[in-house]
Amino acid sequence: MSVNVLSTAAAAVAARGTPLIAARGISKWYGAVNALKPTDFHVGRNEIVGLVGDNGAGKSTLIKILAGAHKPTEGHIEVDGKPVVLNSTRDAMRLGIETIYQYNAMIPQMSIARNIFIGREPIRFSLGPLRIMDFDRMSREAMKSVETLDLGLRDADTPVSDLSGGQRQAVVIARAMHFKSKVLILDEPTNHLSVKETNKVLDQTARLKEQNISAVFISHNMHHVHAMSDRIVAMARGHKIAEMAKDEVTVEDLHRILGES
Amino acid sequence: MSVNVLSTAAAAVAARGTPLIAARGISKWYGAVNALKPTDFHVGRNEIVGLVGDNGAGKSTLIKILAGAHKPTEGHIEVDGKPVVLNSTRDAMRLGIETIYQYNAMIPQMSIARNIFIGREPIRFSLGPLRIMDFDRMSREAMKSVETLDLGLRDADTPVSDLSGGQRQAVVIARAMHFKSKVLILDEPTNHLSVKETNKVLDQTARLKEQNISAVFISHNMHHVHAMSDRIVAMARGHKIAEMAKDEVTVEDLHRILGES
Amino acid sequence: MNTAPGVPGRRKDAGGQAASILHASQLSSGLKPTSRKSLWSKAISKPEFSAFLMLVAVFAAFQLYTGFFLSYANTRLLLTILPELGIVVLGVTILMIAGEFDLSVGSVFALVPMTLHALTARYGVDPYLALVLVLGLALLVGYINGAVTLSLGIPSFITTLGMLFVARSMSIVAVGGNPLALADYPFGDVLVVNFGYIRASLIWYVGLAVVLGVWLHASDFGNWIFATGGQAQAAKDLGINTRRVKITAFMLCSLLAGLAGIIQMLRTKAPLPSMGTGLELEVIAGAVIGGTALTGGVGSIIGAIIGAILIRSIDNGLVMSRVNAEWFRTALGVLIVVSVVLNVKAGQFFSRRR
Amino acid sequence: MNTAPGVPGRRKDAGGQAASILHASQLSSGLKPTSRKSLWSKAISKPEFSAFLMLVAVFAAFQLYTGFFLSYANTRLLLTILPELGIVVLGVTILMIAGEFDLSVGSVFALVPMTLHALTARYGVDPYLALVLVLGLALLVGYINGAVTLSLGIPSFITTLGMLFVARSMSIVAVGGNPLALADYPFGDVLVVNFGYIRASLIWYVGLAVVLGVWLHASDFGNWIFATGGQAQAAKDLGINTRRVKITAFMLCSLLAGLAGIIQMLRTKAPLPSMGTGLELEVIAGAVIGGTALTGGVGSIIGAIIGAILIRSIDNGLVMSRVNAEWFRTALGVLIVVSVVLNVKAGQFFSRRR
Amino acid sequence: SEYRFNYVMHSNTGQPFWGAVNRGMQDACKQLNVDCQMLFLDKDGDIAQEKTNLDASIAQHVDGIVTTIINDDVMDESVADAIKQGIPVIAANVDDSKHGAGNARLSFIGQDLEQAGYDLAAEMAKSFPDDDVQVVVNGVDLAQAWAAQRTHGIERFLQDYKKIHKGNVTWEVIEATYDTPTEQSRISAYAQSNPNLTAVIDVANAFPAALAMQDLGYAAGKVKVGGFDLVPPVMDAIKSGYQQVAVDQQPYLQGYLPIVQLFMMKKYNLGPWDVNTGKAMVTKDNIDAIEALSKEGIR
Ligand SMILES: Nc1ncnc2c1ncn2[C@@H]1O[C@H](COP(=O)(O)OP(=O)(O)OP(=O)(O)O)[C@@H](O)[C@H]1O
Ligand SMILES: Nc1ncnc2c1ncn2[C@@H]1O[C@H](COP(=O)(O)OP(=O)(O)OP(=O)(O)O)[C@@H](O)[C@H]1O
Ligand SMILES: [Mg+2]
Ligand SMILES: [Mg+2]
Repeated sequence: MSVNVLSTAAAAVAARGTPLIAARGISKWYGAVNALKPTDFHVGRNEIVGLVGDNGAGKSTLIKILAGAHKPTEGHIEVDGKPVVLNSTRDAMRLGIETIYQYNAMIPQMSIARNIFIGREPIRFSLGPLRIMDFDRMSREAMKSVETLDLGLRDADTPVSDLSGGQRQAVVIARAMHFKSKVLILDEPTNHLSVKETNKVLDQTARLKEQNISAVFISHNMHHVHAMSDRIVAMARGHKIAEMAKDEVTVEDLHRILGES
Repeated sequence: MSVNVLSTAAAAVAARGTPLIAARGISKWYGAVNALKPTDFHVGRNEIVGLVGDNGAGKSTLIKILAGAHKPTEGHIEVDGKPVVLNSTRDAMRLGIETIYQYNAMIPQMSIARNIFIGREPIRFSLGPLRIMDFDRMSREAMKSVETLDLGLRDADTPVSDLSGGQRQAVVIARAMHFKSKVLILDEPTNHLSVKETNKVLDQTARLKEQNISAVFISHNMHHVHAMSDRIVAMARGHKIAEMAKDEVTVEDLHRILGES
Repeated sequence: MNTAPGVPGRRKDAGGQAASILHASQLSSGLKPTSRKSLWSKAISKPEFSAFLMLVAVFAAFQLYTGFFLSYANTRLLLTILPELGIVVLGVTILMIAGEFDLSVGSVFALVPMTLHALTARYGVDPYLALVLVLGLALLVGYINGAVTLSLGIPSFITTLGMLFVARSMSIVAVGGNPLALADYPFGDVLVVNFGYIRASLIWYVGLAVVLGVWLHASDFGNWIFATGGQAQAAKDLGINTRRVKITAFMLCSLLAGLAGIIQMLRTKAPLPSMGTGLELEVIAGAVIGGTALTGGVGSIIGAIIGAILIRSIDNGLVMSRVNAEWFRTALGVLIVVSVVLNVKAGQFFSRRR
Repeated sequence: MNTAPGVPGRRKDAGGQAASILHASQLSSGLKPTSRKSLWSKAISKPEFSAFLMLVAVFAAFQLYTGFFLSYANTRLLLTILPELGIVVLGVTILMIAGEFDLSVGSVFALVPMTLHALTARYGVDPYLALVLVLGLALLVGYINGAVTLSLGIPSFITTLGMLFVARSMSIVAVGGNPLALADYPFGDVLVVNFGYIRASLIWYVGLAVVLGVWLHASDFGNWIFATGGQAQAAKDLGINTRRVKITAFMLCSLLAGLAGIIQMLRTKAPLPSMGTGLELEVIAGAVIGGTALTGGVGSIIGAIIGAILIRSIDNGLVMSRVNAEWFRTALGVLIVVSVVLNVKAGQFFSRRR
Repeated sequence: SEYRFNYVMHSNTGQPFWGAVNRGMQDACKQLNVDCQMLFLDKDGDIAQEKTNLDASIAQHVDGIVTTIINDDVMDESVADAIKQGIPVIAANVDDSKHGAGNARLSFIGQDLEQAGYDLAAEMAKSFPDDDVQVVVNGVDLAQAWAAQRTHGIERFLQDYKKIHKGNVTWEVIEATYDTPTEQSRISAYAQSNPNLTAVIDVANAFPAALAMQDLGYAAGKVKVGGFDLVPPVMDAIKSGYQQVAVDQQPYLQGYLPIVQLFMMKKYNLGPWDVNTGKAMVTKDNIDAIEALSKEGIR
């Protein structure tokens, strides 16, 4: 198998029609650091895209641009084929792009329910600018979302700092699923997680497709990436260096590609 | 293969003679949380012991006791067959037990050289209580240790916050190797690391034995644990639930044991 | 530096907030089997509960020792002076929850009423118009504090230390050389009229506390304040405009300090540009005693109220106890430390039991 | 809250120190190709360098504007009053690097000389013995600050706020009602004798700065101070007795504050229990202007010196510039903020160039 | 003890002046066997806290109150209230500017601040040269009433003086604080940028100004220095010739006499009476006699 499988992947895209989101020639400079060279990237409907690469390859940078957390230096984003400008993560969320960041995804002091709804609090009633949150609904819906993930959590008022790492990742996933996003971006969601909890997170991710949610899955564990993804994109030093359908490669191929890069 | 392979492992111990370090019936309560039930654990000469288990199983608790960072509630530690009391991590380091903690292993604002020598600074000369560090020696020896790991680092004065995750782990390993410890404890050393950097860390760990250093290797990646270890100990809810020689189990067995625990 | 007291039920991690995320895995058993706690056990595990206990203990001790402390006359006095400190503590507590400091409240406490005084007494501006103008001034000061801090990326400790000097100086400029008599303020009664046992200012204080309590604890914006102070990066990633949240908190803090200053000026009928000197430390102490974390993300309005009451009562109770003047501040200092210690210990004690 | 300024060359992470560990992987390209920087480019990338530039700029501006600022007489004055503030800033800087605060320095600045005065003038204790006793007292105060903070787990902000009151009160108790004339101190000359252009206190200051500079930046204990303030848990795990480090820093801080107070009393021959009121904020401002992080782990002795000089010079230069009394504090406040901003910006500018 | 008296004042405990007042009060209380408490403030001149302390004393039903009336309006209500409740209140140290007409206090024991400022400036003017006179007034902190009143008195004199003086009379008010090094730095800076300075008049202890002149290397008396209150460093400054005048208002008496008066009023129903504790000008000529008393904390 050759590293240069971009054409095959392109064919796959065509088969799936207009991608859900696409990045066209985006690049990113942080001051003097060119973290991302001009790159194309897309996520199709009902597709899980694996994103792999060395530390500092630009994976997080790429997905932060898709998530609206950073602005690209060049290039633009398209959603459903239409160019969009994402001025904040809120814009991206509104368009159905939900992200689980590699670090700091939650406010540890706050409860599960509050964490799920931060920035999108259900409002019971408003008195002018004072919008009172609907606590009942928050607890209820938070529990409902969390229960589907089968975590043994019974109280949505538990502060997140009381949860295990796996439980936290599950809550973040529940958050994304609750808002019926179209694309869920997971940046190394299984770090620090045990075999059991990792399996749960992988399970939940795999089940996203049942709900018609696409995903981007970033991990340094090639077994996981290979198991989860339909298509895999490899990056190195800010470049996309390979793009391949899952069936075209083995875990060992992936190791080799990354080992050589 | 049955989970209950303790006897086989015991035989292995006998073969290797007095263990380098051994924990006899140690347990640990944090307030009302019984993080570790009375447990025996040992590391032999020239042996890498894998330690696996669920999140919260008590792995970090166990090794923190061996490292002198926590005191056991019950039980005691033996080094070379002799009971010892570890009042601080310094005591353990003096006995040749070096640890790479799961979190916060370094001071990010400080240079590589200073980080390597924290607490064991080489002294050029003393004026009474004022002990002046030997900066030249620190830089020189830091570079020498770091170079053996082949990291492309050329300046020991670089602050650690400027290093990549893999480079950091390598510096920590260099620290442990520099002080010619007898046992190196690595608590999830490959988290957040890319395939390439993970491979480097695994390589370095494997080479420890060449220098007559034993190790305890904690990870949630069963492939890594299996590849690295001579013997594997599994824990669940504060108990040791299995102990097996590496040749007796496959990666799949490990997954099964942990999945069922 | 050093995390805040009064966060019972959670282990203290050396690395602070970020560490509590890091230690995710260590905490997996943190979810107690009794997840459905009774309301009571939930209540007693809150830091405000131990602050409240402190309050009861202090009150009982002073009453037993002096025999006067809880008398009609003295409680009346306490309720008269409480709102002026209490309103400022409300603002500072909210700002600290959002993760920032304000050392300039003491100066704003003078600047706003002094400007009001100058506008009306010296320039004959209509009192209502002047009131609107000076409240606008308070908001402007808060905005400058926030904008300078956030845009230039310097600690709010420094920005507001600068503002402490500037606003104090401005309040002296405002009243100018020769002291003028206080003008008549038609809204004076609304703010401070004496009903016998209480004054209007107490009603304002309670009203503000209720509104701000609802806003902070039950509104979406309040949620954002906690999120911003708790983990700014996460809040930002979740689409919260943390800059807006912080600037709002800075502005609210200045506004409340200014309002409290106006209340004090109208009550004492003394337009003195030295008003509120040193108030900043008292106010931060009140917030911290009430369980607000110096590191942001933790705190409550009830705590702010209890903290303000404690600060005022300790001072008054010591006067009542006829403590020798020379030793007075020794007692004050010790009591402040003791109340925070009891607060922390009580919090730990109750959280261990749940 | 809000990370400190003047840490050029490293990205500011929202989560502060812990975050900079977390973001390990994001930083992998942080290692610049030019790892072997020249000494010069290394020097200009330090926060102290920009503080030094600030100093030069401020001096030049005042000199050009007033024509007197750098005169013999005025520099002599500045060098006379500098050590008393500067010595306190040294101690507070080291304590802040170790990750803790001290608000009680202003009170200790009075307590120690007042006790010395009382022991000698009132009780006729031998001056040398008295000196030993009061320096012991300073150490005790620092020990109490540290032990209470660390053993009870409350923020040093609160502990030392309590001590601020207690120590001030004690210094009033010490001098009692009737002011006594200063006793004769045989060691007075050693501390403050006037050599014409400079005083002995300046030599002490420079000597202390050199010794502490070497201790902090070149000794093993200094290494532990930075480690403790930078990441306490990691330092502890590496076998550093962080409790001992912090308590030592607290004790040193009180000792230096007390010594500075003695120097001031001997120089002015004025045993006033009000000495040093409000000093704490001035001192912390000096430390921060000199590049010390409010969050610990970052700072330097050179920065502490520059910060102290700036605080003293700004005040003096403004009077020379004939700034109107009413506007004086406005100018002071603005200059403090401006100097920190320039500090940060200069730091960023130079670190970008390296 | 028979009675409980509270002394409610406006300063913080750091001022030696108030140490002497406290000492006078304690002595009187010991001699008369009454229970006395002096209530200091956390912040110098914090009128809101002083009023609070006054109200707390009333709530405590003490038998008599001494207070300083540092503002013409703020204390009126509370004082009237106390007297209505049968608690005698007398003023000390600072009185209402309209005296008995402005406040219900029964009597006043102390010094007229504004007048004292006027008198100090007048005393200093005796040594001013015939040609141009340039004066700097250290108003300490004009936000505080006592400082502002003394400053006002000084300025009133200088205005009068300007009319009669042959040469030009100019003056400027600065706030140099009373923190020794800060004041020294600011006065010194001012003197350097005004080389023709004639005098420094300080509304508090003037010794930092004297120290500034000394450290500048000026000859003693080149710049005249005057201020208030007698503490050891002020006496040193007068003896060294760097300070010319200090106004002594006999703080011991301001502590002693009000207690005696309250005691007389309670015990024997005697009426209140005013006392002027003086505006004694202390100069090099009379310093020695006074120093002896000062050492005992009586002057
Ligand atoms: N906010 C930032 N400011 C400056 N440089 C940054 C920033 N974020 C990332 N970088 C740099 O950009 C490059 C790409 O980083 P990025 O986080 O995208 O890598 P990554 O592929 O996600 O790596 P990892 O697998 O370690 O998470 C790195 O060199 C990093 O140092
Ligand atoms: N300092 C502490 N105080 C209180 N409880 C603690 C502390 N450290 C750990 N625990 C608890 O002890 C239990 C064991 O934790 P430990 O860190 O040993 O697990 P672990 O096996 O290392 O898990 P992981 O794989 O997630 O690192 C957990 O329930 C944890 O919450
Ligand atoms: Mg990443
Ligand atoms: Mg662990």
